Amino acid sequence: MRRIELEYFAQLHDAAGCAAERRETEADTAAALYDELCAIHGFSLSPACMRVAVNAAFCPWDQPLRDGDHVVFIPPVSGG
Amino acid sequence: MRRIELEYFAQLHDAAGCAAERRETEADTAAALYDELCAIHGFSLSPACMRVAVNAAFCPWDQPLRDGDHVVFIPPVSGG
Amino acid sequence: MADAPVAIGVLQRELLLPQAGGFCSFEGWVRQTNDGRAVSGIDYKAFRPLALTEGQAILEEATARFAICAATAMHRIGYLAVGETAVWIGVAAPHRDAAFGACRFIIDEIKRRVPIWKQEHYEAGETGWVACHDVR
Amino acid sequence: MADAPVAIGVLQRELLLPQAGGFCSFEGWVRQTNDGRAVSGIDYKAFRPLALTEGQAILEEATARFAICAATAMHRIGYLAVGETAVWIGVAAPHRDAAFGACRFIIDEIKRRVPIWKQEHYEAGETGWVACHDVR
Repeated sequence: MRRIELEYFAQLHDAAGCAAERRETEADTAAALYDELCAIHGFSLSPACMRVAVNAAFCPWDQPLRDGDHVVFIPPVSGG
Repeated sequence: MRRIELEYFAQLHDAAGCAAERRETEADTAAALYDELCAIHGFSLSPACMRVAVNAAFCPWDQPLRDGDHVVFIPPVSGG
Repeated sequence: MADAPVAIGVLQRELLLPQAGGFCSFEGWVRQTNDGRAVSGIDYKAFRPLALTEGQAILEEATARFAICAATAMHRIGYLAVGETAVWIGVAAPHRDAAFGACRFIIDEIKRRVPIWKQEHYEAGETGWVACHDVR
Repeated sequence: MADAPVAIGVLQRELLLPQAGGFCSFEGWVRQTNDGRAVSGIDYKAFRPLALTEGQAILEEATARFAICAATAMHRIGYLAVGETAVWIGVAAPHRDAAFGACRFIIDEIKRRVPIWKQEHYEAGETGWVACHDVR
């Protein structure tokens, strides 16, 4: 089990009903973690239109997660 | 004979040694007038790189001149 | 990343370098309508640490790609009313081609990849996340 | 056409229309060097009546060609020191493509056809009419 710090933005924030949470998970990649969270929170955004950041840096979806990692799934951005 | 009001800018101002003058001329077009002034003031700019304005509007070099016209030969511009 | 209005004049003065002959800037303003809906304001949220590093990376890329002297970008976070300036980009360069090119590059990249999200507040009372950009 | 420094903020505020979401501006600054020569300042001369009508025509052409809300241009006349703003163009539009396009069109056309001439004053003491534009 890994302990992961999560922060949620935009539509994911609305769906999760919180801005941040800490979870224990068996998921070993960001992709697996997102699948797990889809089942829990009912996220409807496809990973195909998103990016993922681990410890505040963009990374591949299949990057292995480590205990204590901070993970943010990045919905389509709309700044500017 | 026509009486023409002339204003000079940039290199033409330097060559003529004045900002404006009034001349009596037999020249019947702006092009003919410029040729006449080249001989008088030693203008070295070719009409091919210039435009001409009569009464503060751009016009063709062969536009007939009328008594009292205000003529400005426009050296290559360099604003901005 | 600014939580309150920024004095643009101060940002711009830092770009006033003696070798700069052209200066191009872009501002994004909160518009009154979007897709035909009346907007009362926009709430901007950011994932700040990544937005800052990504913004800095974009400015460095612009400096490498274009012959410019200096570039700055500012993005507001929080609730903005119609007419407020949400984003400001300023680029100083010896010549205007580079100034225009870099300024356009920076705003395009900010919109494409900086983790900032806008939630529009409509006159009718609802809100909505703006999911995808107009690409104009 | 201005004989003294202009408050750019005032010009810009007039373009702040509720339907405008993007604003692009360009400024031309007096540069310290040109063609490797040290410049102390630039004296701008204009054939005023024609410069004004030609400037107005350019703004009208920009409004016809691009989907913009409003555009303004200002050009200083007289002697300007290094670092002063010689020309300012501001364009407000619903979207940034039109704002950038129109702003670039206006500065290009001003440089191409408005009867304004600049005489550079060099640190070495001489002066020179700038005969042809860098086309960048």
